[in-house]
Amino acid sequence: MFTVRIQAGQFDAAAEIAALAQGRTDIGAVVTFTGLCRDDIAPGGARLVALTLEHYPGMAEEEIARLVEEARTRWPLTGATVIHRFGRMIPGDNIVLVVTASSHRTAAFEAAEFLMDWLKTRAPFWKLEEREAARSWVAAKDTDDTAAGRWG
Amino acid sequence: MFTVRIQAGQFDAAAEIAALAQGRTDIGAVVTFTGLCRDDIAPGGARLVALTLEHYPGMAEEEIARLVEEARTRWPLTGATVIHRFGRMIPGDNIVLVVTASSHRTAAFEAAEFLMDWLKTRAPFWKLEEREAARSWVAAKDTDDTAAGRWG
Amino acid sequence: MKILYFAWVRERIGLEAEEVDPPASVRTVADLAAFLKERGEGYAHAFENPSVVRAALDRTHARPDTPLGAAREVAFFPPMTGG
Amino acid sequence: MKILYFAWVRERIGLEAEEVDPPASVRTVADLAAFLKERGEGYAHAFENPSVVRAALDRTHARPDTPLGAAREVAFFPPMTGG
Repeated sequence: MFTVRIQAGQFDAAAEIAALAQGRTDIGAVVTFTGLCRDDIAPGGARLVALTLEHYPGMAEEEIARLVEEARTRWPLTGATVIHRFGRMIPGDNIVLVVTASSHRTAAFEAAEFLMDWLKTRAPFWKLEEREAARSWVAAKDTDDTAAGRWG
Repeated sequence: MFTVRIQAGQFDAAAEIAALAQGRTDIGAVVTFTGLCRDDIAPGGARLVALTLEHYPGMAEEEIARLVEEARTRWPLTGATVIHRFGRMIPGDNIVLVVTASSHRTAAFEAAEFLMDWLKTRAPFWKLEEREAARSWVAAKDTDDTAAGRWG
Repeated sequence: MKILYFAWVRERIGLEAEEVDPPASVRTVADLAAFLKERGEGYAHAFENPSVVRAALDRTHARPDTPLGAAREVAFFPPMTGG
Repeated sequence: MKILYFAWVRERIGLEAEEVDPPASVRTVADLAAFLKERGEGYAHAFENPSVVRAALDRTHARPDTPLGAAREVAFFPPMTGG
């Protein structure tokens, strides 16, 4: 089963693992990645109050579905689920979930990392930070491009 | 929070993620690896009926705790949980859970892979297979030693 | 042609979307960005550094030299920060 | 000295654990394995290929040339297959 969802609401990692594994006995490894809104502090000392995630409806689903298809051509996956939230998040909230299932652990790990690396650089989402004394768009990171680039 | 448990009973990945993340807002990434008993078929066609995991009580906990300590020296983890079951498992059952939490995704992914690679080769567990027409001890895999060896 | 703007490109221009009918000389994504940049102060600000503005044609990532072809929906946005 | 056996080493020897008092000439893990191998048919079978039998001293992995030192608990087992 391969699923992509873009949603405002919370997700439940356990329910998504269960949905992928239910009734199957050919899965040897399930890897999950959960990305959370982190309570970081800017160099100037301004504490994060919230992140608002804006997205490009339609393209977000299509682009992530293309990444999942690409992962399936590279690794023998028995299933994958990607959920990305939009809207306003406070520190501690879930933002993104990637679940990959395979008969072997290396495929599950590599596919999850691949999906996260490319999600960061290709999925049309933008984070607006609200800090105690400021608000500003999060700049894309060179390290994300580098991480994605290693998949060649 | 850093936790190692060796147990006969099932585990609940969601509860373990929640326990690591509860009340914290400094975690940006949580990776889980769940290893399951897979319904594979031997080259001769004998279907797996069950796996029985034998372990070395005492050493299993100590060795995994040493691996977790080693992971903490290599990556900035905010938490990690390793649970390894023993006893008889049927296809579809959970066997092992690794959860790693960090402020950054690369650390969480790498630490989870490191722990799984070394668990496979250093944790004192042995799988006894029961197949439809045979039972035999699972041979250790060269690929596991190779995977562990890449951590140098 | 429908043009969509996201994140700070949207904020600077002050619009989420608009219909635009560029002249035939506008053939590529970069041509369209240069054409839009002339439409006013907000546009000039949004496209002041064209190399940091990304584009999609009909919901697929495009490069500055990608021909617009028959695209019906073009989007401009900053580098993505999801995940 | 307490000796523990696991998995097929345990099955071949037919014991989970035993107390052994080896002579002073038994100084290393490999010496102990060679000493045990002479104790009977099951032992001979368990240690027929010593290179595939692993050992731990006081619950820490050891190599064939590791000195037994003051170890109180020695375990012999096949390569591990957990995870």
